[in-house]
Amino acid sequence: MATDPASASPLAALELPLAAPTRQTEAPFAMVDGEPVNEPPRDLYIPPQALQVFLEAFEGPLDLLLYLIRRQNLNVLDIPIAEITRQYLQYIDLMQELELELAGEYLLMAAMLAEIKSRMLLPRAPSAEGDEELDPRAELVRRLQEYERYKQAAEDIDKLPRLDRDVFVGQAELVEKKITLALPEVTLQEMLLAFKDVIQRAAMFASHHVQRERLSVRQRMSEIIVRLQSGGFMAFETLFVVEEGRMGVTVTFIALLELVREGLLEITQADIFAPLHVRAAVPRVAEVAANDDTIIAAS
Amino acid sequence: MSEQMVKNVVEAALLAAGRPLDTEQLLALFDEFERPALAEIEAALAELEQSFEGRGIELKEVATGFRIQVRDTVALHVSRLWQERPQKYTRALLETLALIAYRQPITRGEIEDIRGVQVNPNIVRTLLERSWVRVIGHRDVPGRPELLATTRDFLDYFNLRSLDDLPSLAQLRDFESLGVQLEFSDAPAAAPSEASDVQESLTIETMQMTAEQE
Amino acid sequence: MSEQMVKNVVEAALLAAGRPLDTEQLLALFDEFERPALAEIEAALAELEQSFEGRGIELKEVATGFRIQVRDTVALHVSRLWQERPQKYTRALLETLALIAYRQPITRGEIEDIRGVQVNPNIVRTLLERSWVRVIGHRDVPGRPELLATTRDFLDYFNLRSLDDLPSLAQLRDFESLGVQLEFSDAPAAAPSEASDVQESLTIETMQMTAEQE
Repeated sequence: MATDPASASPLAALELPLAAPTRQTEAPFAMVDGEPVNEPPRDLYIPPQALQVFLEAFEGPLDLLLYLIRRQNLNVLDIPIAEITRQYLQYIDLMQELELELAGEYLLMAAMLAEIKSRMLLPRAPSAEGDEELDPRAELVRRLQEYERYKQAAEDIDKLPRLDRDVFVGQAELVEKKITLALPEVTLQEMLLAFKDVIQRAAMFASHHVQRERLSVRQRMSEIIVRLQSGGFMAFETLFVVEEGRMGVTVTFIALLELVREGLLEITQADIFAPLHVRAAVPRVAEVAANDDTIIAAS
Repeated sequence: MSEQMVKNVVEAALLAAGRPLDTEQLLALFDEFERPALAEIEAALAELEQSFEGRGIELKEVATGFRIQVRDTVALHVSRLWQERPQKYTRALLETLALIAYRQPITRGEIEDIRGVQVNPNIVRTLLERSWVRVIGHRDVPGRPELLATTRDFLDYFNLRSLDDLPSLAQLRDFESLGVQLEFSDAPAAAPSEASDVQESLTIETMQMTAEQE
Repeated sequence: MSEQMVKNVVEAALLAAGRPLDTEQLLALFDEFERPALAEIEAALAELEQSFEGRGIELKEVATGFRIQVRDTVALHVSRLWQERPQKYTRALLETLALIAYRQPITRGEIEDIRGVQVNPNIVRTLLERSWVRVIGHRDVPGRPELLATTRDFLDYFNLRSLDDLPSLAQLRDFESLGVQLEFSDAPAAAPSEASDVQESLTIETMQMTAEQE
């Protein structure tokens, strides 16, 4: 954490006029112990606007304190509190003179520094439990340390390669978007639940054939209708596929019966014992009953 | 500056720009002391074009310069990046589909009779477009309404070998999740029967059909 | 689908998307019947990465997936495409962002405690608008202040795959090691010590000496 803030700080440019001469006059600050302390650079001329920008650049009292400490290469862990307090108050005064909007936190810090200073001057008696009293600066040091690590982290983040500053994403033109519509997905269960609902609503459970029939018959019915779509007659036997076995033949047979019953199919027989022929029902008022007679006779 | 470096800058710039760049703009990317000749830029472009061969992108010269674009061969796949999330089908559509599956061949009017409400023509159109349903003929009644049936695509989509793989109504009734005890006719509930049952089933069906015919 | 075709689709999609794509999104570009295995997508990505070697672009994995970006070797040249200087962010914003990134979830009040100043509401708003930060809940204390956390967009923007890739945070020395520091600060050639067990009396003595010196 002990990086020199001057090197990375966005203030770097501004620090020059203020800090460079400062280091000369305040050189004794680094030694502190017992040495008389020089005045801060009161006489140093800084253009008022630059000073204002400079002072405004502090991110609060902790930032200002850190600046004062770092400027003199002091260890955060061992702050000469009296001296730092004095410098801090000078900056506060300056800010007030320049009528900068001074956040209340700055004054709060001034009070805190004054309090620490006075406590440092008092002799400390060990408490009854034998616990040693904490250094009055401990809390301040903790806060300074804590703040400084995030100040550093902010600088680190600022240095990360950043999109559109250091990182450029490759892009190719998609001239013509060929948008296809994504079709909704359906699960079988969804459909079955829908079916259950509609059946319930229609109260059609009294209708036995829905309940009883094998769905392969329905499927076969559709298949037969498709085969007869051309409109002509087909020999009855050609609708059966022997390879399907007895089961298949039966399904086909039931499908044919059902188709006839629903008036979708005509079965004709030229003569008794002549071959049966099947065709799709033609658009006329079909004599359903007659057809049915035929087929029942045939079976 | 090396040929390779010129090519790298040109490629990266064309990809990063998000707009076409002409040779002048490409030249302006280089500092004066390192600036390649126009011919070198053109050579880099030519090489780039060649390096894209057989790949999903291509170099294209348009009015304002060169750009790298997605090749037609993969445009359809890439377009899916912008495909909207599919909406869900409505309850009405699912019911219609289920009725077509269980009661095919069936007309729209018959579906309406069962559902008790009109079937929106869009629903049937959607089902036809999805090729889950097709028109297999017309019922021979006034208006000659279309007969709807499910397709092989329907079976494939729901991973069914045949319609028989759909649960029977009896099974549906037994589904705990289906809740309400449904009322059935007094006929013995016939679960989808295996081959041995067919004979009996045939008899019963035939009898019922006959009975219904008046 | 051929390996080459998978690679072409992946490359073109990454370039066309304008945002990082993860493997799931890449897989979704393919129709079910042609969809490659995850391993094939990963192989295509690996090959792609290899094919970019020595060129001006690279494949980079960030928080939300993979993207193709300009290599830093040519970034300076490419950046000349844009006249405007990239936006700078204020220290206040960066410090706030750093606190949210390293200490998330964190409330505004907690940020203020550490920074020692009020957080300008505009800063939080800016961070939210850039979708670098989002509110992930409320702390269960009076006022129920919002808990702020960084997003994956934040990671993408800073070229990071996860929060672990953030620069490591400076160690905070606790009071005991702080004591060590004080002790050594008197000694010549003071070096930060990592010793943890220190006699407290020693520490206090040193402190008192320091106090007297003022």
